Formats: sequence, C-alpha cells, structure tokens
Amino acid sequence: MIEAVNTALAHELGADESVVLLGEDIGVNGGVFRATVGLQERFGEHRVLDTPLAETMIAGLSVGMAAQGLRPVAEIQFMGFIYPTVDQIISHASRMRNRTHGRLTCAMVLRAPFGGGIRAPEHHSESTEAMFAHMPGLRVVIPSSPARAYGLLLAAIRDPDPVVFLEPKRIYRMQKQEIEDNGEALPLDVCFTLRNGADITLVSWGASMHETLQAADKLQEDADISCEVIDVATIKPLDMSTILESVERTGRCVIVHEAARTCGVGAEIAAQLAEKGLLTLFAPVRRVTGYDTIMPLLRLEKHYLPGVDQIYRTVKETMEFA
Amino acid sequence: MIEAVNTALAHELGADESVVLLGEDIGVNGGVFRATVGLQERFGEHRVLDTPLAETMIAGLSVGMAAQGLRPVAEIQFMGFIYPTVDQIISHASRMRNRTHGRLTCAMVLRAPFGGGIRAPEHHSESTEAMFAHMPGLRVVIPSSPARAYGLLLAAIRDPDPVVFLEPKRIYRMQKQEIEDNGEALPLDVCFTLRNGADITLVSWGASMHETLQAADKLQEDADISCEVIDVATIKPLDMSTILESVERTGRCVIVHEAARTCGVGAEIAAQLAEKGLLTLFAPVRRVTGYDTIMPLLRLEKHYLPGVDQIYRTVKETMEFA
Amino acid sequence: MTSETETVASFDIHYRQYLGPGGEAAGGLPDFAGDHDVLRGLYRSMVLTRTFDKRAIALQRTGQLGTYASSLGQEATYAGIGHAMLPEDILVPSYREHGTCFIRGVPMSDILLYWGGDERGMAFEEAPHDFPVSVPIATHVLHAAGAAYALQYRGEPRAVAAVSGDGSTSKGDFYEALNVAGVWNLPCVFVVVNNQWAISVPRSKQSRAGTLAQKAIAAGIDGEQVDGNDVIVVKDRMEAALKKAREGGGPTVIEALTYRWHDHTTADDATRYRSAEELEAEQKKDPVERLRRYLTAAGGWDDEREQELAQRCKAEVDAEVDRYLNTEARAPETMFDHLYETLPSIYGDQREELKAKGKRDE
Amino acid sequence: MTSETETVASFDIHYRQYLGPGGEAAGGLPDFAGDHDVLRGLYRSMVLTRTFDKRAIALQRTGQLGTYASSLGQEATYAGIGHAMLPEDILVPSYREHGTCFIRGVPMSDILLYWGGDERGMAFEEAPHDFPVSVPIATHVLHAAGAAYALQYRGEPRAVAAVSGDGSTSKGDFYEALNVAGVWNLPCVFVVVNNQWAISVPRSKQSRAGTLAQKAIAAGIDGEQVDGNDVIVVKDRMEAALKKAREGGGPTVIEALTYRWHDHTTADDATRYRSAEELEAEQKKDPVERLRRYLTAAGGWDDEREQELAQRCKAEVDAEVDRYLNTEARAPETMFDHLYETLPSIYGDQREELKAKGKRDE
Ligand SMILES: Cc1ncc(C[n+]2csc(CCOP(=O)(O)OP(=O)(O)O)c2C)c(N)n1
Ligand SMILES: Cc1ncc(C[n+]2csc(CCOP(=O)(O)OP(=O)(O)O)c2C)c(N)n1
Ligand SMILES: [Mg+2]
Ligand SMILES: [Mg+2]
Repeated sequence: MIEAVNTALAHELGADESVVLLGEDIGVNGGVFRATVGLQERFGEHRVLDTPLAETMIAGLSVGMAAQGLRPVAEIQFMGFIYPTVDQIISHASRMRNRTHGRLTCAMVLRAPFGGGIRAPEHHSESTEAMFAHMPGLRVVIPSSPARAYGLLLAAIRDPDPVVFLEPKRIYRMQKQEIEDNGEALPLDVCFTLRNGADITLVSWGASMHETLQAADKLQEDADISCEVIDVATIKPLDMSTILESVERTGRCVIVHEAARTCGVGAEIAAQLAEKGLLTLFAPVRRVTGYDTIMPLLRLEKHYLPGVDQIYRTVKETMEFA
Repeated sequence: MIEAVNTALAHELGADESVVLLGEDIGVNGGVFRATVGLQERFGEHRVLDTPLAETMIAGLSVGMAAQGLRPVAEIQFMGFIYPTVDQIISHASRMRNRTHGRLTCAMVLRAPFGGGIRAPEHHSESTEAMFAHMPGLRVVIPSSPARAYGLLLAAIRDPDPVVFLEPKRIYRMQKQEIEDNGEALPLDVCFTLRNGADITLVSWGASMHETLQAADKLQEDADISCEVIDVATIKPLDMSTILESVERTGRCVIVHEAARTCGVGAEIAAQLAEKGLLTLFAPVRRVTGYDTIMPLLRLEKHYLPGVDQIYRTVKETMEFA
Repeated sequence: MTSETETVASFDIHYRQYLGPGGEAAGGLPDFAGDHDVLRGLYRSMVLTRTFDKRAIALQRTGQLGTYASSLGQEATYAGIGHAMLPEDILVPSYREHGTCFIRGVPMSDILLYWGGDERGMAFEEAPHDFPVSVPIATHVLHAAGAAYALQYRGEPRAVAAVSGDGSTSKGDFYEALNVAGVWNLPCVFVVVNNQWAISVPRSKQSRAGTLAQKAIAAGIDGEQVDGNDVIVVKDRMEAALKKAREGGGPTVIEALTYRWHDHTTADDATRYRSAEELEAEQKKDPVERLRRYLTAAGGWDDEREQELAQRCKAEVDAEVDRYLNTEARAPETMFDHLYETLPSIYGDQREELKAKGKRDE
Repeated sequence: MTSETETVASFDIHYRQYLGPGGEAAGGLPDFAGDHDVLRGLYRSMVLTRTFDKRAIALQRTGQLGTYASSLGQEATYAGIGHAMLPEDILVPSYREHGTCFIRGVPMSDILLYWGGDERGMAFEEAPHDFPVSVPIATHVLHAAGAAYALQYRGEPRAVAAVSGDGSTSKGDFYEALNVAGVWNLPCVFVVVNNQWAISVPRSKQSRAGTLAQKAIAAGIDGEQVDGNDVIVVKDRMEAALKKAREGGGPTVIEALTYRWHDHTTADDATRYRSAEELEAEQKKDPVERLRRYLTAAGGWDDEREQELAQRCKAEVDAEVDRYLNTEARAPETMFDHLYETLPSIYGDQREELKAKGKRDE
C-alpha cells in the first residue's frame, strides 16, 4: 500500500504544478515509512519540502498555501502527533470557504499513518478519526487496500476542500498488489461493498478491514453465514445510504473499528441504523472496537486490537439473537 | 450560574492550599465572564495567575503543576480556543497516570465557557464536547444549573484525575438561583433525572437542557405527554444505566444537544440504546441537534440551535410512531 | 569568566521615530514626506478610520452591531501599513485592522456586515487575495508564512504582511511562523502592533523580553521597533521591509509601539484594570493630531481642509452604515452553501429542514 | 541610518569549553575538576551509558526490545546534566536521556521495560518526582515550567531541568515554555541537546538562528552555548544555572553542542541522509575518550582501572538485562488499572472482556 501512496503522490506532482508536499523527513529521507521516497529528487526541493519540526506550523502553512492557490499535501509523521494541527484544521482549514463566503478556499490534504499493531513506541498507534469526523467542512478518508489508497488519494488531492487522509500503517506492507498508475481517482463520499452477503452486514474501515474480511471467510466456511462486507472508506461525509440499504436486506449489522469505542465513528453508524432502520433490524447493532483505555505499549497492544475471533464470536451471537 | 462557579472556585481556594487558578484575564479583570472576579484580590497573585496568551502553554503548565502536587484549575476563555490544548489533554493529562503506572498523576481541571446563543463573534459559540468524550482517561462534566455548577465543580476540582469542565455560557446569567456555599460536592459519573415521566425519555445536557425542559412542559400541557427528563451532566464516563433504566420504562427516547449531529455524544447514547435496549424500544431514537455545518455568525445562529419547537415536534412524532 | 569563553553571536535592536508627539520632526524625514499629497492621504485614512470606529461603537451600543473591536489610538500603525503595501501584496489581519482594509479597498459596509454577524462581510472582491478577519490569536500568522511560500514558489515579486498584537507574540503559532519564514527566507513582514494590552493583561506580563522586536532573533531574522503613533516611520519602515521581501531579502519583524485607547472590544470594560492617568498620558501621543500639526506647520493643511475632510468622512460612513443596515439577512439554509464547494448529498436533509424551519419562523 | 535611530537592546551569546577534542585543557578548569574522584564518577557514568546503549541496540536487533533511541556520542551531555543535579531537583526528559536517568537512580531494567513495551518501566521509585519519557516533541518542556511553578509556589529551593533536542526548538511548545519561565522567573533550566540532526533534518533546516541558545532572547532570559562533548563544561554551567534557579535567579537556556553517532532510533537508517565523512569527523570529538585522555594525563586513570570499569559495566548491564527479560508481561486487563484512580464502573465490562480474552489466548 505504501507504494500506492507514493505512486499517487508522484502522479499528482507530475500532473499539477500547484501540488506541493510538506512534512518532517519527507525529503531526502523519503518519509519514515518511505511514502515520499524519491519524490524530492524527482520534483525538487521546492515541491517536496522538509519542514522544521512543528505540526501546528505544517497545518497553518498548508492553510495559507491553499488559500493562495497551491494544493499542499502535508504529512504528519504519525497520527499521535496530529493533535497540534487540530486548531488549524477545525478553526481554519474547514472554515475558510465558509468564512469568506467562497472567496478563499482550502484544497489541502493532511496525510497521516494511523493505527496500532506494529510494535511501535508510545503515541505511534493512535486511531482518533472520530475527532475529525465531528468537524463540519472536512473530509476524512481512510483507504484499506493499495488500489483504494491510490484512487482515493488522487481524489483527495484533487478535491477542492480539505481532506484528512489517514493511512492504516499496519497494512502498509501487507498486500503487494500491483496498481496501475492510470491517474483514475475513486469517488469520495461513498462506501465500498467489498463482498456481497445475505445474512449480516459487516461495516469497517482501515486496518480492521482485514480482520473483518478474515472473519467473514471463517464465518462462511465454519458456520455457513454469508456476510456482506462494507469498507466505509470516507468516514466524513458518511455514506449511510449504502449501509442502510445493505442492513435493510440483512437485518443484522456488526461494526468493527480499532478506535476506542465511546464516541467512535461506529457510534454514529449504529445511531443512524437505529434511527432510520429500526424496523428492519432483527438484532441489536453490535460494535467490535478498541477499548476505552489508553492504547497499551507493545507488550499488550495485540490484546487491545479487535481480533478475528472477537468479530467471529460477535457475528455468531448477532445471528443467534432472537 | 456564573456566581455558583465563582463560589465553588473560592471555596476550593480557601479549603485547599494546592489549588491554583490560571488563565487569560482571570486576575484583576476577574475573567471575561467574571467567573473569577475578586479571587486574585482575595487569594493573591500566586493563587490566581494571569498567564501569557497561549492555550497550549496553559494546558502544559497545568499538567506539570498537577504532576508535582498542585491542583490547577485552568480557564480557557472560550471553547473556541481550547483546540491548542487538545494535544496536552489527550497525550499527557489523560495518560500521565497510566504512563507512570500510577506514580505521577494529573488532578487538573480545564474550565471553558461553551455553546452559542449569546450573539458573540466567530469562534465564540463552539460545542465540541464529543472530541473530549472520545479520550480515554478523561472526565468531561457539563453543569446545567447553578446548583449543579457548584456541586460538580467542587467534585471536579477534588477529583484525582483530569476533568474538562464545560460551562454553558448561554445560561450563565439565566437563573439567579441562590446556592448555599456548604462545600458539598455532587457525584460525578452519574446522570441527574430532573423530571420523572412515563411516556418518553428526553436526554440532554448543557444549555439545551432548558429548551428540553420547556418542551417537556409544553408537551405535558398541550399534548398530555409525560416526559422523563435526564441531564447527563457527566458526558464521560457516560452513565448509561440511568438512561437505559428510564428508556426501558418509557420505550421512547429523544436526545437533544447543541453540538453538530455527526459523531456527537448523542450518537454514542443512541448507539448504546440500540445495542442494549433494542427490544424495549417502541420507536426509533431521534436526535435533535445542531447542524453538520459551521456555527453561523450571529444573524443566523438562532436557526442553528435546537429550539423548543423542534424538540416538541420530534417528541410528538416519536410518540405517534408505530 | 575564564579564558575559554567565546562570543559567538551579537545582536542589536533599533527603535525609530520621525515625528515627535508634538508633530516636530525628530530628524531627517524620508523623501515621500516631502510630498504633501502623500501625507494628506495618510491623514485622510487615519481620520476616516477614527470616524468609522466611533460610529461602529455607537452602532453596537444601540444594538445594531455585534461585539466590536475598535482601533482608536492606533490609526497611524494601520494607515502606515496600508499605504506601504502594493495592491498585489497580501494582507493577513487579525481583527483590528479595518483601517488597513479600507486602504486596500474593502468597503466599510463589509466590515460592518461581518461584525454584524453576516459571513458575506468577508467576501469582498476589492482585495481578493487578502485574508479574512482571524479571531484565534496568532493562528493567522502561520497563514501568512504559507501565503508567502506560495508567492515565492511562483516567483512572484509580491510580499505578505501579517499583523498581530503584543499578546499574539506569546503564542507558539507566532514563533513557529517567524522560524519557518527565516529558514525558508519567505517574503513576509510580521507587524506586531504593541498597543500595550492584551485585553486586561499588560505587555509586561506577556514576556520578560524588553522588546517584542527581539522575538525575531530566535528565528534569526531582522527585527526592529518603530513609533506606531508616527505614521511616517511606520510607512517608511514597512515599505523598506516589503521591498526587501519582494526582492528576496527575506522576512522582517516590525514592532509598532502604540496604545489601545478604547476597551478591548465593546464587550470589555478597561476601567476595571487600567488607570485613567495612564490612558490620559497615552492620548497625548495622538497619532492623528501629530500628523495634522506637522502638516499644518509645513503649510500642507488648514482648518478649511479639516472641516471638509470631517464632513466627507461622515458622509462616507453614513452611506456605508445605511448600506449595512439595509442588507437583508440570508435565508437560514444558506448556512450550508459554502460548507463545501458542492454540498454532499447526505446533508441535503438538514438543509431542507432548515429551509422549512426558516419558513415557519417567518 | 538617520539620526532618529536609537539602539534599545543589545545581546551577546557565549560559547564555553574546558577540554579540547584531544583532552587538553583549553583554559582554567573549574574547582571540581581538581577532584579526580569527581572526574572518575563522570567517566564511569559515560562508560556505563555507552555500554548500555550498545547492548540495548543489540537487544532490539535480536527482537528482544522495541524501537530504541540510543545516546551514543552524547554521553558527556547527559552525564554532565545528571551529575550537576541534586536529588531533590526534577528531571523532565524527552526519550534519549537514560544516561541522566541512571545517575538519578533509575534502574536500567526500567528503561528496558519501557522500550520493551511495558508501562511499569516508568514507575521507578528511585527518582519519584522525575517525569517519564515524553515522546511528543517539546510538549514536556511545558511540564517543566509547570513543575517549576509548583516548586516556586511552595518556596522550595529546588530546580527543574528540561532536556530536549535541536528539533524541539522549532516547536511552539518550547518557545511558550521559555516565555512563561521568563515572565514568571521560574526555577528551570532548559537544556537543548543540539546533536545536529532531527531524524533526517539537519540543524541548518530547523532555524536560521545561528545558535539555538539565542532562542532565549525571545523570552528575555539568559542563553549560552557549551561544548556538549566536554563533560566538565556541561557539569559546570549546568551547576551554575541550577544554583541560580534554586536561588530565585530565574531560568537559563543551555545549548549543548554534540552529535548523534547512531541512527535516530533503531527504526532509522542514517546512511540515507548523511555522509560517512561527517560522522567520522564528529566521532573524533568522542566525549568519553576526551575525558579519559585528560584524566590519564593528570594521573587519575590507567589501563587497569579501565579494564576493571569495563568489566563492572558489562556485569551491571548483564544483570539488568536479565532482570528485564525475566519480567513477565502484565495480564491484558491491567491496561485498565491506571486509567483512573478508581475505574468507573461502566468500564468494568470491558475489563472483564479483556480478562476472558486473555484466558482464551493462553
Ligand atoms: C487563541 C485565542 N485565545 C484567546 C482569545 C481571546 N482574546 C481575544 S483578543 C485577546 C487579546 C489579544 O491581545 P493582542 O494580541 O495584544 O491584540 P489586541 O487585541 O491588543 O489588538 C484575547 C485573549 C482568542 N481570540 N484567541
Ligand atoms: C510532535 C512530534 N512530531 C514528530 C515526532 C517524530 N519524531 C520523533 S524524534 C523526532 C526528531 C527530534 O529531533 P530532536 O528534537 O533534535 O531530538 P533528537 O532525536 O535529535 O534527540 C521526530 C520528528 C514526535 N515524536 N513528536
Ligand atoms: Mg495588544
Ligand atoms: Mg537532534
């Protein structure tokens, strides 16, 4: 997946003069995950900028650049260091268009690797997408495969409004899927149905998508339960129609995400299902999520992350509910 | 209510040497809303500190003070300026105890007036409590009456863990309820049932509590609908048992909050009702909330805020649902 | 100190002033000061701003405007900045710079609309690249650095002027902006309007730094102080800094020493925290009177001109106030119209609900 | 410059060094340097830290430790800080200061536990008031200012030492901490460990400021540079700054010039962005060898002592590594045990679920 990110960035740098990349260690070093490897060499130091160490600055610069016609794609080295950007994102990036009644806009992308499971140090395993999903005027996009990383990142960079683009680092090097650099963007604001099924709808995004798919396989094989699997992909704005349509057919739903449960994006999905789909639900909507505690250091982190077993068991319970 | 806040602060300053207040304009000026009026005069400049203009600093100082035995009560002038504190709150205040396995702790309170409806300038009408409700290790408390402001603020200051204390400024000067300075704290982590009812449960917090109560009156009088009214008060940790117990009896629930709908705290409550109370629900759980757009400037702000009519109508629809 | 000690860096901060409080020339004046039309232009801008501020405060007091932050006493700083900038330069203001905005071409009615609670007030086309009011302190200073990078990137000989207050210099955003502007050599001038107060917090409580200009040293860039009540020195130094920026000479910090005459905003009461004596003493340095005295002594101004200007300013402000007061509020549902370039369909319901709500409320 | 220009502030930044790269005394040494026991103590700390770092890297390479940030090449700075502090002072480190932590009494096994992924590593009782590792750059510098206020508030003659890197000086948090420390005259010393690199970003790209010590000028406080590879000057200046702080003299910034020999962390590959020549040249300034040469020449050290020390360090590290490797992991549900002082009942279910999960996984 990391190659797909690199390819998409290279494509847009080549296609659009107004695209510039900025962040810490993204130049000569090519980013700590190598997302930008080779890009400074290829496009120059004025296109791929190593910044001083200051995230508030990275976000603030991006807002200023975007308001004057550039398309900055900023990298925050890890989501654990994205919090200093919150003020600029919620107070300015997401409001500049509205504040100026459309006169100045903010076509910027804030990229950040997120999620746990790579035995990284403290603050390197955050998944707090819900904070951004609550901010009006923003888009929050999370790919879960190389193809979607490529297509959605192209779309994010071309989008006329600010996008927070979160990359599940746990799967950066998982699939070595070859992606064709055809410059074709995928649509934002829609969910992707990865697998059709009749008995239950599984909704997830990011790295958890993979445990969800594994659980779906296992459920099919071991229990003959046919799961429809949906990758939300664009967390905000949230395409509920796809999810509602599916749950109307299956009558059952389990939501899976790595973030802490309370006030996670899963809550919004479950709430809307209860609001708009109550009558079609055969069973309560369950959430399989990270716990409401601090993501532990590496010795215990695997216990924090939603596992295939947990998903499997929760789906079985939901199917058995009556 | 502002007097209640002032009284509670004065009480704790008097009762506990380790309590210090810090913030912008809280000293000689007594705070832009007069929450700290007279306190510097009475307790001295070393107890009530006017800080330089820097919110990240205010939060970071508080974490350092708290880790060394003080009980800082910091004021952020408006919630619109709380975002620079997010990093310190989520990365340090809420994690210091866990990080040091209980060796160092963070008994601090971060106070901020929040919410709209006072014809204030841009950024002076935020209600983003959901962002903090998603952070493990934190408490988020929101009073909606002078008595609860007094009792809950005492509790927050005495609590051994970090508390974000949000004060609905729209009702700062609403009720002139006399409160007795008896030093009695109210319990945190529990909801307050303000009114018992049989037909439907109305759940709210902060300033919206008042439109909710007015709607409840109107519903009783005009439509003979008996509403149980719950003030969540402590948004995190969320006392669902009180809400679930009520909805089990009424079978219907409407949640009211001023914050933008998507990923607001109302979503978590609705999600848990759907998860744990599905079978007892006669109707979908509806949310009456702020819109998923930027809180407009004063000319349109009243249209953004949930009104009595909206609540009234939504309850009627929920009652008529079948 | 022992012999192994070595001095590795030395710095000086300079202060400049051309006109003393009484309007007397403190030294050789810059060339433009020889042209009375230029000085009269500066004077008109200051008088117009003062007229506007007084009216705006009156509007707020009578419930016809929201909270308002006046620039009374700081007219020279804002006029000097505005008259030093070229149209293609970019202004990045906080919330007290309307005096500069007017010179940039922004209609007074737009400023009133914004403070009157209508987003359309920041849609002005007369200064299309200028940034809107920014309320969160110092956050906009980073936008200035980003905008300056855009100009540098495109190789345009334009400069950015960021304006913020003494209080703003305590915030990390301000420092981070200076630091990156330095290391990237950005075409940006950072004007610190030191009006001695951040609401109730005096300058002395913001920082132990003896000057705010020396904040520039931390970023390795030039910093200087000027008398912010002397419009001639503000324009002169600002022009020099902008020229340097346009020519690739990099950023500059200019601290303008002035004083906030009025309450912080109409929501504030300055008598709670500062003395009448202090205010009185500061008002003796009146920037408007200062230039008038100089210009009069130099034979470039007289009572007749003064009266004519006063009338014209009043008439202009009257007309703009009428335009503002006669601007109908937007329909409620329009609060969704500039959220995104194209409103995602899922928000359509909420927009419709607002529309219905608006109808009912009529 | 015209006659109205006035210089309102001037500043100098000094650099100090006692021992040159070859161990030769560059000037008069401080008194403590006359006591060979003191110098031997400093030397032992440096050698122990280097021994520990090499072992920790080896543990990580063999999958027995998580990502690790070594202090190879920076031993003099961390030893100088540690030996200058009094037990009652408070250390506020970032993540590379274990050399200082050991002197403070923190067991090596605790540092290994933390980087091995176990929160118990930061529970050490030997330095009860010291802050834990802080990963988000510069955020802890504000904690140091807050801690210093607590000491000042209680009138305790103690001081706080905040340690952060060259990269940290670009972050607003760092600046805001210096600024408030200045205006409140806090008993805090800010040590900037300038090891020339912030991962792959060289010092020259962090700031145009010629020195990082001059960041202090923006806060109106003292700032100076020292040779961070000369443990004698680090200890000497650190002691002076801490003493000043304890006595109410306020804060100081000390920039220690050193070099990061190893990759940023074990997850990094420095060969991608810096040359072997640069590294080689810097390694000629080896702080450990420098003190050994001086001490040997002064008759305070010899090969026998050297061998004995090497063995003792190895033995100590071996024992601590064993202690670390033999520490059982905590039960999964304990991740809730220090979330709050008392776990709110609503989280009981989640804790139980984890307990069951843990059982199943066994
Ligand atoms: C981040 C932030 N914190 C607090 C405020 C509230 N506030 C508005 S103006 C102000 C004082 C600003 O003082 P200064 O920077 O000197 O500018 P001045 O108002 O004097 O022009 C404060 C604290 C704010 N707008 N933004
Ligand atoms: C706020 C923040 N941003 C980014 C990072 C990732 N990161 C870890 S160390 C580092 C470089 C720090 O350099 P410096 O301050 O010089 O300290 P050094 O590692 O050289 O000791 C970066 C960018 C971080 N930990 N925190
Ligand atoms: Mg000011
Ligand atoms: Mg470094």
